[in-house]
Amino acid sequence: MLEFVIGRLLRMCLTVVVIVTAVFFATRFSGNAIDFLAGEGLGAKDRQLLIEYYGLDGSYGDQFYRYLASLMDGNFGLSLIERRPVAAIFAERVWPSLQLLVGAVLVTLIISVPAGIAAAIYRNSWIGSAIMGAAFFGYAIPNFVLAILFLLIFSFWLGWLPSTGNSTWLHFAMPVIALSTFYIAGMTRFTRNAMLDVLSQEYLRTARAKGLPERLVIFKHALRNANITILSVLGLQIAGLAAAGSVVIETVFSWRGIGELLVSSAIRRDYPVLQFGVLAVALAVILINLVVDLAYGLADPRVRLGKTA
Amino acid sequence: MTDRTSTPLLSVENLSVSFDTVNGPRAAVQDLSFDIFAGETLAIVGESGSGKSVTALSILKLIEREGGRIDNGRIAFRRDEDSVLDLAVSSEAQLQRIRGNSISMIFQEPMSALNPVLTIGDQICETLVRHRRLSANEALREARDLLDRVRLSDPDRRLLQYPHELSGGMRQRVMIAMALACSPRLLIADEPTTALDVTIQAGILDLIRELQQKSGTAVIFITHDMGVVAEMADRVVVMRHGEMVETAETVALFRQPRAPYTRELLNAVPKLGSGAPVYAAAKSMTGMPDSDTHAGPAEETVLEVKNLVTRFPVRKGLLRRLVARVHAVEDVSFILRAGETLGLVGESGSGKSTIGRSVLKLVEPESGHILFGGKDLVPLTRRHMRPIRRDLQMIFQDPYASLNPRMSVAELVTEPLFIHTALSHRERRDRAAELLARVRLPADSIDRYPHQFSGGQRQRICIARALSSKPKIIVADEAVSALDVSVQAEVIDLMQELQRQDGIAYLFISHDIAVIEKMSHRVAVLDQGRIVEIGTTDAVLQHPRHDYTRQLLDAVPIADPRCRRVRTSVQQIERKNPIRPIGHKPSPLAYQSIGTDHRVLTA
Amino acid sequence: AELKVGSANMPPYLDPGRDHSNVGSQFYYNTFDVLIDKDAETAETKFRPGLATEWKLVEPTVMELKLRAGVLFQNGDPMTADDVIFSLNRMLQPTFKPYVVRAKDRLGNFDRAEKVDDHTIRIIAKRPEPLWETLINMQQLMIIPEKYTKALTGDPNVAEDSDYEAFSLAPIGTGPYKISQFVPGEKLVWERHDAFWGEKAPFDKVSVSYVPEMASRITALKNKEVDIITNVPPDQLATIEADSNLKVASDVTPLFHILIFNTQNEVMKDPKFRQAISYAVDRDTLNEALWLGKAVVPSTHTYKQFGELYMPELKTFEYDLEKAKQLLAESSYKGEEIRMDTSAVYYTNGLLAMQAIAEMWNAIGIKTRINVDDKWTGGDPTMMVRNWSNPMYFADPFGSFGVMWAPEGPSEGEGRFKTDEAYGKTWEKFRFSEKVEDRKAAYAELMDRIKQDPPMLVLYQPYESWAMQKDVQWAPKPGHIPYVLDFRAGSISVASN
Amino acid sequence: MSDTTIGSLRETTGNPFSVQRRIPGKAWRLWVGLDWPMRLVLVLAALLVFAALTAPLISPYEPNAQSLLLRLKPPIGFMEARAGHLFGTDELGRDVLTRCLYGLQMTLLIAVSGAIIGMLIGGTLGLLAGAAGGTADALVMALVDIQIAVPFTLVALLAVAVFGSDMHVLIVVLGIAYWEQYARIIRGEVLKLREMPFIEASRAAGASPLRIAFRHIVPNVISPLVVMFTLNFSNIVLLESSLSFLGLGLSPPTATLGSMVGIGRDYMHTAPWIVAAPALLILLITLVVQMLGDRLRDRMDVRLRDR
Ligand SMILES: Nc1ncnc2c1ncn2[C@@H]1O[C@H](COP(=O)(O)OP(=O)(O)OP(=O)(O)O)[C@@H](O)[C@H]1O
Ligand SMILES: Nc1ncnc2c1ncn2[C@@H]1O[C@H](COP(=O)(O)OP(=O)(O)OP(=O)(O)O)[C@@H](O)[C@H]1O
Ligand SMILES: [Mg+2]
Ligand SMILES: [Mg+2]
Repeated sequence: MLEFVIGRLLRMCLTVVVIVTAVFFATRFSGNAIDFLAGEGLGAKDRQLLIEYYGLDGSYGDQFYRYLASLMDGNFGLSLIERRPVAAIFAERVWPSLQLLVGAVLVTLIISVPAGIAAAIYRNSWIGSAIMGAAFFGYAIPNFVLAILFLLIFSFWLGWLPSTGNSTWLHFAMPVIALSTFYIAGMTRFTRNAMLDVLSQEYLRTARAKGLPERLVIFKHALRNANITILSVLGLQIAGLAAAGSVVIETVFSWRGIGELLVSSAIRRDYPVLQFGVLAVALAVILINLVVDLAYGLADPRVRLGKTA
Repeated sequence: MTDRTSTPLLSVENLSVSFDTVNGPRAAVQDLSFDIFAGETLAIVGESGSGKSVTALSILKLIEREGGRIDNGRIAFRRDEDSVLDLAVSSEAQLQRIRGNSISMIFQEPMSALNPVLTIGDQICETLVRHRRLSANEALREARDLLDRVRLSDPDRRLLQYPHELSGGMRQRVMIAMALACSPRLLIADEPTTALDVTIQAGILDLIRELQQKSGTAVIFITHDMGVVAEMADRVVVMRHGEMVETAETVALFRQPRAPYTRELLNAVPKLGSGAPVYAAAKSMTGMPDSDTHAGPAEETVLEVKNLVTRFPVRKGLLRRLVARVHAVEDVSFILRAGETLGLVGESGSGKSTIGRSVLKLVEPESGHILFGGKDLVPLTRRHMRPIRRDLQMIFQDPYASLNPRMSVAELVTEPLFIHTALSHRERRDRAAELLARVRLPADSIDRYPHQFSGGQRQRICIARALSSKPKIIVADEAVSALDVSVQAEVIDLMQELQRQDGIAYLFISHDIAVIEKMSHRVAVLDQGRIVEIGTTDAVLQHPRHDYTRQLLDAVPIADPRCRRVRTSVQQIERKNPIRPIGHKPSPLAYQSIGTDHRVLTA
Repeated sequence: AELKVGSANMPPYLDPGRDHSNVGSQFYYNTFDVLIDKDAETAETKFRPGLATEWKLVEPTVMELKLRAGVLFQNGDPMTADDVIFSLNRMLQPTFKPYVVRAKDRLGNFDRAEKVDDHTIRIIAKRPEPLWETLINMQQLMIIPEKYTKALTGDPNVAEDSDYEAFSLAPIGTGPYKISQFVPGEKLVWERHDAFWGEKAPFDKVSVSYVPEMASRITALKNKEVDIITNVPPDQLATIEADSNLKVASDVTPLFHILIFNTQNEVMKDPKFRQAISYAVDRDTLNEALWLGKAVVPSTHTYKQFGELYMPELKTFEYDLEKAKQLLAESSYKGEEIRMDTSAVYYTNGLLAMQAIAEMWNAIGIKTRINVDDKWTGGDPTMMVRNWSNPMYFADPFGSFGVMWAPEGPSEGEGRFKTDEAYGKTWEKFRFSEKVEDRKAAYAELMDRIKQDPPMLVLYQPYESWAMQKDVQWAPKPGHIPYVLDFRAGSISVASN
Repeated sequence: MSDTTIGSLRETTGNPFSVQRRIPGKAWRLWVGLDWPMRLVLVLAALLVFAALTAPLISPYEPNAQSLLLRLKPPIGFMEARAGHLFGTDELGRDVLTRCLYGLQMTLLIAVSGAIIGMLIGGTLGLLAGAAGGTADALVMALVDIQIAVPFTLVALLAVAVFGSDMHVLIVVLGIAYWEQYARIIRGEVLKLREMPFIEASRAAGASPLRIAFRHIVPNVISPLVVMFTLNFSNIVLLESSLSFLGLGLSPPTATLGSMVGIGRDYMHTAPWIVAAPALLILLITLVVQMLGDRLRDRMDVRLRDR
């Protein structure tokens, strides 16, 4: 087990190093930040002045070396645009993002797992068809269309829900649902398939032959097994959400989260913010994957992490 | 012990069960009637697909879950002296009270019948808590006792283990413990030993019998193995195509089968002790005697294996450290002559397949020599091996899995030709047609795909493929194990016929001693990677010298109720494993020769 | 009372000296004061005392200003002559590189500021300056506290670069509102500066939040989550006007949306070609279609606010399809693809206008490709055509055309515009002539040169709109530079009910 | 530009009718064997493909032709509608129906090529990882890790920044968006296949590693690939629209369904038809493709089951 965790951590370091390097050079090749920061109407001399001021001078190699050196000192740099520590910028954004993420994951689980189970059990009745039909639709709408539709219906026309900010729980309703619809749809379908697989297993016949009531058969014997498969996908979904999921939703609902920060810093070529962001997100994603893998090991006694790593 | 005068415990009357398929309803069981009395053992036999399992599931009314429907019939179960319940029309709630309580069931495949994510203890206790209303602690204590009763070692620890941590035999005993938890009045055992080794099977059968004697439970024993029937049953129901063809007392049935199908079934069963095949003069393809091979197989050695050792590493941890090794094949030597069949028997894990695969260099042996036509194959690289494969072919255990589902029969059968010869597409196709004719497959099978064939037909395709390059040696690894007895007999006949025609030498691997006896001229008995006894079939099986051989033979159920053996103690139920620590030096093997060609391991 | 604003933009930092963007300009006027203020109610230029109560030229190159007494910064420190000198000289003799860059194009003629006594200071120019008040009124010369700034980081007695950086995150001025919270790119909160020297601010608190999506902004307004929203595109005005609880305030902003041409690019080099594509743009139709006809399509680079120098009679930019075709035929254009760079959202209707113009050019046989990219390509030799804006930084042709198109100014500096000696001479006359007539004549000459060899095309002065709750009384003022959100006393009120 | 794209689309999809003519009996039998929802899906799919292929023939206007003074006119049947603009006009007075048809063509082209690229990259790497094992496997899995951990929008953004935002770049970007899903699935399949006895049987028959890879493994991973392909296809359509929302899609005036929705979103209050028409088309495409994919997967599962 310990060996497994250490192994994963090592792999994680490698991944992070590669990502940091790749992002560093990709950003440099994608254009000089000066042209995004202070571009308009700069003569060559002025341009050079600012390049030095922002520390964008020197070859890419030099810059990378400086970047690594300051990383070693635990210094992630100043935002080129805001001129304050990137860590501080991130600290402001983490909580709102986390709220959204956790909200979306919870809503996804709360809705999709029961829906998937129901769809599997009632696969031949209208209930199953209705659930799967809804899932198909949920999977087919671009989420910003959904988000703006929500906004128009519930805020603009009905005036029931606030449209911007995140101060009360009412603020969560629309962003969380708009964000999770796609995932709910995906997870419902996945849960159904996992459940169908399990439902045809022989140990369920054994459980029934023991005289267990259907409730126990489904929720104890079947669900525990389905959970294992569900868990493996859930990890990817959470990771996906954490990595990219919410920039669109954050923009529509003026939700100051990481997703929006990453995209806007990339658009404005705020390298230090971007680099830190990618680093942080990558770490988060890898950690989530690690946690899910550990959970997987706990949920499935056949997987002994330490032995198979 | 059986009281046939009183009312039956369970009486099935005119049961008909059908499945809805895309082509309309399909009857799986038709108009089936039988009775079973308290304390009695009733065997239901019949080939695969005859409706045995459907009947069993219908009794517990679990068949609807599988998509079936009870169309007709009564399943009268005597709950106590004066109340009889028709299970076919009972409510789900009533059934839930009966299932696992008064009627319980043991399923065929012990791994898939246990829930992989729940502990053994949990799965046993469930039944106790549900039907006997025990508290969690009481249930746990009771479960421990049950495990003890089925003679599972270290029951306290077992309670906390998961199914995958137990061997097949152990799991099957857990199933039995579970089934016995509430002292059922009727136990249905659906092929409870099919997946197990003979020695383990013998242990399990003993156990069931013993427990039944103690508690007077009635048992419905479902199997397709006539040997097991002979050993276990008081009465037999023979089924075919969902209908009962005959029912009788066991002894009477074996002595005087009335229905033709029963006779057929009994005849198809390979019987141990019926004698080994005799060498037949090899014939050429033209059917004319061939002077070269006339001298008989006893002279020309096609394969000589000397001191073969094959080991597999067991690795653990991040760095894949070598922690132990599986000594799958230890110092094995034998020779194989042209036109001869050498049978390899032994239990699961004894190294049979590994020998076969080592000989073909599908796994790399660690040391030893494999002399084929005088040439040592061991040092050859994969590339240098390839041309030689033309003469060394293999037939695999599972006929379906060993055929690529996406290739047509023509392509499959001629794959060795494609690889080893420069024949044109046309010529290969002609050869394929020829080969299919030889294994007696219809000519139109040539463009079909594996999933369109039955098990026996698929195995014929495999045989045709092995024959296509006219090999000198065919390694047949459990080539008939997956087949029904009647089909099995046909395939064995076919293989023998081909051997007579072409003078092929078989290395015939099986765990079924009766099949080995029927097929092999000589036999090697394997135990934990070592040959413990090797010699002519008659010598080894009629006059076994080694203890292990005896034990093995003793465990084989004999399809004759008159020879029912009485075992005093439950035999080995655990599987042995050949995993040894690194650096383990096996002691050198010494053999004692007994007569010509019969050697026995002494040390 | 609290006022809530939903803004389409939010700056990453707040420092009036360093900034000249249309985003930052919204916010400085509430927090900072200039020495010489201006009456914003009229388009006409009327200067009035700010932090200086009186000012006079003591020499053609020296202006002396008397400072207002008893002015307190929002952190409680009194404003002294030293603060003023510090503020001015940080721009006039800049060490901090962003100031260096910013000062050059408009403050180049100022040499330094000097303290005379505790209430008097002098500003010294290099050459006689016709635009003294106008320049001193600029956002860049707003007054900030010296001690506070220097003490922000490092040595409290030295102005390090990091002090200026820190200042732009926690800015302090003398204006009626103190910035109590500023989260860059996200949120700005003002609280009333109770010790303000002038009339006190009408709100206890004003909070501005960033709502980038148009639909979200309008929804937030309609849902009463905010009182005012900025940047309402013309296409959305009907929605707001249809709602009886809301209203709109609009104005043409003193800013031109323009197209710039790279005169040095191989394909664009021929002046005839640039003339042709200029003549081919039907700006009135653009106005009609995209701005409900309410934008102002000028004939030349001039604003009403220029007063005497307002010269609508010049015909620098015209629509003439026939002429366009003829010039195109005469030009060296050989069917090359013309890349049209535009940022995605920065200018209202910017992308739409680009597409419409592309179609107009296609119609006379020019191949186009629109390239949406937020990167500034004005200095890129491969740039051909790009949209841009020329804001009126101060009310003089120098404050708009002048800043951008001076010899060695930003445009020439970027290498896409080239001036010769003659241009330079005319420029000198326009910039430094003391007589308005001379400046006018020189400007007309410059415009003619632009017409003959166009480095740009002025499209229109956009019609910008703000929407608000019915009870809010606010409107953009004509005397301000573009986009200023003026919430000072007298500029805004909320009908109490 | 549009001419060449139509050409290539035709080439890749081929004439859908020629297949039927060759084996009318077989196709007809297949058709009869289907239930009605499936038939509906197939008819819809055929209609969509047909509309996309014939966009230049059936659309009433040029896709980029503007009439600036007829902007934002509603669809026929509403007040102020203009004759000839069935679905109304957009923010530059272009015909929404025409742009929908061209957008459909472009979107399908992008999604098909993107999904193919993803399949080729992911499939090859997955095959490599599964078949070769060892270092190759470790490398591919490390790449997968990286792909998962880096927000995709950033990859798209940087790629567009470095290479420009033309169609080819977009297709490649969308193609690599999901390669890791293919790689994971294929690797898993190959690992499973590697243990299948028929592989060993073929080796025993003397087959070379190359023959085993191409004759035995590749054909057996095709069906999971196809299923994956259909699922990814709809994901790519959605992703393209998200990129358009962020301003990272194709540059205007080229219409894709995604960019029409992404740009049109500002008009959801005032001119909802600009968004509604392409959004419904997106919905339709994704629904149809998903249903096809699901059905394919069910087919495959059945075959696996009766094994
Ligand atoms: N779920 C099902 N759906 C459709 N047909 C089924 C199903 N289960 C069983 N059958 C059919 O019912 C018939 C009887 O099957 P059953 O499982 O009882 O055979 P069996 O005698 O137990 O065979 P085996 O020895 O292989 O276990 C077979 O023809 C089988 O194909
Ligand atoms: N590839 C392998 N890696 C590690 N261990 C192996 C491998 N193949 C076989 N073994 C081990 O070698 C031993 C002998 O296996 P082998 O397959 O030869 O047995 P067998 O007699 O053919 O058994 P069965 O009847 O179950 O087929 C077993 O303990 C098995 O677990
Ligand atoms: Mg059965
Ligand atoms: Mg074996």
